[in-house]
Amino acid sequence: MVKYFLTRFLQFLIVVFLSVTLVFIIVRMMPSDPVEKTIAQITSTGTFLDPSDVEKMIKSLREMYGLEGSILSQYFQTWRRLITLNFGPSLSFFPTPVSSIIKESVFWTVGLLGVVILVSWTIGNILGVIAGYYSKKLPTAMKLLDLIFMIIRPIPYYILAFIFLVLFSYLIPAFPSQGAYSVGMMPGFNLSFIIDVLKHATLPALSMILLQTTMWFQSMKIISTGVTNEDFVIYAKYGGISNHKIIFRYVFRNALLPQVTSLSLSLGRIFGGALITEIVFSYPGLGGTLYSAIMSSDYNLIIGIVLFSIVAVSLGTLVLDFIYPLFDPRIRYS
Amino acid sequence: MKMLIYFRDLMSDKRFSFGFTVIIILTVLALISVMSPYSPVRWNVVPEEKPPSLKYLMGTTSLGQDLFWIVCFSIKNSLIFALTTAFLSRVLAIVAGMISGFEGGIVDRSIMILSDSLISLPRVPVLILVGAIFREGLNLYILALVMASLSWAWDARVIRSQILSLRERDFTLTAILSGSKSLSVVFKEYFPHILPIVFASTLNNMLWAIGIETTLSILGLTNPLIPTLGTTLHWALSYQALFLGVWWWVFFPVTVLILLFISVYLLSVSISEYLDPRMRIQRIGQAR
Amino acid sequence: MPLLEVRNLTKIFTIGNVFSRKKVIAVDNISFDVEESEIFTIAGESGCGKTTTAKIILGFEEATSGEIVYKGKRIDHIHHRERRELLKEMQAVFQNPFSTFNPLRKVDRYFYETLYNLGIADTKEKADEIIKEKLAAVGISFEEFVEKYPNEFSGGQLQRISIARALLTNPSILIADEPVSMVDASLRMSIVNLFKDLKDKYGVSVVYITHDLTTAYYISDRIAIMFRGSIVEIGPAEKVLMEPRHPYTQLLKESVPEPDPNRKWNTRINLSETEQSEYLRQGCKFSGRCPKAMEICKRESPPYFDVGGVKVKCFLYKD
Amino acid sequence: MMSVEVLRTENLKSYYILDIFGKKKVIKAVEDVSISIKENEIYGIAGESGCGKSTLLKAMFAAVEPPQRIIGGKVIYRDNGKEYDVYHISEEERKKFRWHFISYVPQGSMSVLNPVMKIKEIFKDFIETHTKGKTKEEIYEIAESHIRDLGLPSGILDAYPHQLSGGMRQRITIALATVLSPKVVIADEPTTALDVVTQRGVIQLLKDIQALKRNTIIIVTHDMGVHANMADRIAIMYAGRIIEEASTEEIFENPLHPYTRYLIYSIPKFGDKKKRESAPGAPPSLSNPPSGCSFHPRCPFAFEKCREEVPPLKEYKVGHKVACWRVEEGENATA
Repeated sequence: MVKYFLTRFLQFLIVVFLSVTLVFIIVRMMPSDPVEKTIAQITSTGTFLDPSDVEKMIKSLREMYGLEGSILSQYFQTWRRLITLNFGPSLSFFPTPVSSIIKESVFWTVGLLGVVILVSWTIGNILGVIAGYYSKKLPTAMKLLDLIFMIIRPIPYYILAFIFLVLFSYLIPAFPSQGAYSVGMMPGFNLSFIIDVLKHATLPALSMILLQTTMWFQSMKIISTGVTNEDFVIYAKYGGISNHKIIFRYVFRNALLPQVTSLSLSLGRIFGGALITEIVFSYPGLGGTLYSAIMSSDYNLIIGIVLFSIVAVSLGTLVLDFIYPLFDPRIRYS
Repeated sequence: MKMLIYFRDLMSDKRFSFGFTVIIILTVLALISVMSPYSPVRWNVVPEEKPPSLKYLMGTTSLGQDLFWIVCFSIKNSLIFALTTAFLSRVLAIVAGMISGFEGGIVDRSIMILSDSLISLPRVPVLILVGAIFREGLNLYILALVMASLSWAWDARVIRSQILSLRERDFTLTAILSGSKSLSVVFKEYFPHILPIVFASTLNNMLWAIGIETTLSILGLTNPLIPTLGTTLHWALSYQALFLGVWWWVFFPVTVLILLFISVYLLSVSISEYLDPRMRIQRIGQAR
Repeated sequence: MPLLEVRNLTKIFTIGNVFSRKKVIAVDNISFDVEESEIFTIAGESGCGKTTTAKIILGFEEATSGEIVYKGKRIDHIHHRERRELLKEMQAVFQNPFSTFNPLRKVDRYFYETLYNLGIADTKEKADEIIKEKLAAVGISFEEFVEKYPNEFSGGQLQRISIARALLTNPSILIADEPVSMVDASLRMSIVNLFKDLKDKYGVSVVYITHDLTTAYYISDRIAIMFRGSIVEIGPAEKVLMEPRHPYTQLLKESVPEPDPNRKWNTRINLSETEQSEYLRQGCKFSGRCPKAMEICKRESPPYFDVGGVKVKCFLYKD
Repeated sequence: MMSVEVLRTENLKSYYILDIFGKKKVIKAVEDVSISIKENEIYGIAGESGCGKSTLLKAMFAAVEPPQRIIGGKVIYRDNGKEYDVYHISEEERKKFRWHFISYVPQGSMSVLNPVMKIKEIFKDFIETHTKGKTKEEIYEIAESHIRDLGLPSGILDAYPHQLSGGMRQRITIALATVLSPKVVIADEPTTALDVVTQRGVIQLLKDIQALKRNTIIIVTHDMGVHANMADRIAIMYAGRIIEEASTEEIFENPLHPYTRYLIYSIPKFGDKKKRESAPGAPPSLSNPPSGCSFHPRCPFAFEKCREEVPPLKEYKVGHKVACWRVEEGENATA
């Protein structure tokens, strides 16, 4: 057990180390000087700047980007910023620090993603285990579901979200097209605000839930078809044990193990999907914020969000891995 | 002759025959792009914003381009891009997986640590970062290389575990007893078992590649002058095509994308089922 | 000079990862010789180390310590090229004929590869000639053999084919790991007899690895009984199996169900529930279950005692 | 004989009908099998892999799932003096016979116990299905007393399957199959893949159960040594048919069918090194069995009639049935 936790924790540290290094390298490869780019951007908006002010600004910007000093000290600088969660000020919302922008948006992303994962994983797995158990003679309704899921499954997040947006916001204006709540609404714990938030979250959540449900459904179907052919399931059938008991106590509980592993491995992908979906619906989570940062070339914010995402996803994976032994007695008792 | 039998078997699977037909149609569209009367990067070659008609099959854009030909170019570029990415990442996956599985020891452990990290790495933010950093400088080949180097890990793992289990099978020993060298064992003995995984994962990798490319392009993070299904949508959206009623500018690329995704996916599902070694062994026995 | 000598062979497997390592002694300091034109049996239950021993002899596993000597020359730690040369002298047959050959490749490919790779034949005609000869020796015709996948044969046929492949190089010694345990009952003896013929007609030595004491008795000249990594008794098969000295050998022999309804078992046995603890046990590994265990057995590992030409690893024979 | 019949089959036929990419393949695994099994006996079925013996067991246990099908014939259970034609009652009724009347011990395999459940939970599921209105504690009590009766350590109920050795798992499976004292226990190769010492322990357990519960055990194995040690009567199966049936002593002392003779005489014994011969050739494929007597291509005594007609299973001596034209001819000659 202890061995298992230690291994996973080590893995977590390695992932964070490697990916932060990767991000550092990518940022270093920026073809144009980000400082000059920023200055150019500011001057292009027509703001007049005194040449000496520009000089000062360049110096402070270089410090902020960690471009001062040797490569090695720049690299350590990146780590220091990550550990202290101090990514410097945002350029587009100057002088708000990047960390407080992230803090605000992460709430929306975590909320949306949490609901989506919980709902889609549950529905997908339950439908999947039934389809897998009866795969030899699938009921017609299941066959239809299987077909529909097979068609939806390969569609990328952006396209599906976009189709939802066009269908349910423009053609049939049933849901708002952007934001997390209506402009002018005062955030607070009251019914009208909550309804408003739910209304705004419906389309992004639905499009993600639909895609992920198909994903969990398909893999659960394949896994539980396999488990259904295992000796212990066949033997339980021989014992006359009722189908629903076999499905949930025998097939489901065993097929769940790879699905938990799979969830922890797919967390990165699911998170990526959420970013993209948020961009489509201009949802003010990390994705939406990232998009506006891209649009305004706010590199500080971009790097901050990317680094934060990597650590957050790795942490999520770590937590899931830590929960895993609850499902598998073979690890619990080794 | 053998290929023909395989093909006939596969065509009896409805999923395969649908996917195959659509892919053939899309490939034909991609091929006829060479016959296009207009260069894809020139604007204002046809009247603007004409709805679909016999003359302009998919209508024209606000940029004065014939959407049909743009879509043909886009399919070509998207397919080439997807194939390049898939090919590069397959090469990485096969090499890494085979070395890892066959060598073992420290080499294996390092490769596995690297691939485990890549698997749990959220790729979308990293790719968005790459896009944001390089912007227009990001041509399709560089993007393919970046994406390939981010997407080999999972399949390398699968290939490695296959090799590990194949290594334990007695036929590996028989091959060695027959005087075969390591490399020939890998290629003659293991490759036929690994092929189905490689095949199915190539198609899945293509799907992922097109999906990401489209997303990055729509966000304006790639070179918008290269016509792909993503950049076409990027232009349409930045010209507010839907608000202005130029619906076809959005409708056709999206439809083609969806068809492409579904057909490639169906091909991958049906082929990997068909190539599954257990099924193949059954068929071999049944041939006599 | 014996054909093959195994001297003080030990194999320790380390399982686990960086955080916790467990050592399992799979083979524990065993020594034996195989003479020319002899059938030597290594018998024991699963997990006794017999297959590991075979793999080490064949060079598929590396020994932790000890030596393997073939015709007076050490063959552990030899170079790839020498190992390939050695294949002409030493070949092997495995337990499951269906996993001996790759199910996705035609069986005859292995035959041509053996002949070409090891430089025994250089033309197709020459190769075909050798293959026909070897197939005839195991009773398979060339026509029913060529261009077929493994699952187009029955298990018995395929095991014969596996033996024919091993014979292509005219080896002096054949390592046969449980060669009949997966073969149908009605065909088993025909394969066992094949090994006997190889020895009698061609002077091939066979290391016959098995859990089946009756076939071991039937074909072997000498036998070693293994238990949890050690050889507990070694000597002429007739003596070891007709008058087993070691309590484990006695239990093993008694447990073989005899095909004779008048000789049903009338004693009861106790099973060991903890295989792991037997591997790690100090002293004699069988002492936990042995009906004749003494105080010393639990403390010290017994040495070999010579009892009428049989070496027994048991304190009962101390005097 | 005073013994009462508990289960019989009448001309039972069961095939596998496979469809591989549009090509149909029929495997005739059980052909025309009529056997009658008595109360309180151990009935052995011997035959090599692919002779249809496992298929026959599944048909007798009434657990037939596609691609296996019952093509013809009957399986009759006799419970409390009443006969039930199991393929003419509903699935629900069939299930009621399980574990009370008939139960099944699968091959000595490692995987019949659900890996994520404790042994006692597995027992609970099986017991609960066939008993009504018992509390959890009562059910655990049934399981525990049964385990104790069989001389197995009761602490094992709190273990997970992966914590047990292979031999222990197989004995737990046997305990699980017999927990409700079924009248008939069907055991399919219960000792295959076990080591000889463990095998002996498992056979000992099966015999103990039979002595304790006085029920019927139908055991299938290819190992004639196991049959000699356990069975009261033995049926020899070849290519889907029963070709010989007699008491164990009779089969071993006076085998009549050439195949049975090969089977018995080819087994080497300690203290006897005389040459043993296997039957020539190889077992036939069940999808394309030979005409006439299916053993004729391998039989050194085969003559014209053997190639043309299937010999009937006939009783030539009290309690000794054989399906062989040579025996029939010999009988005619002496008559």
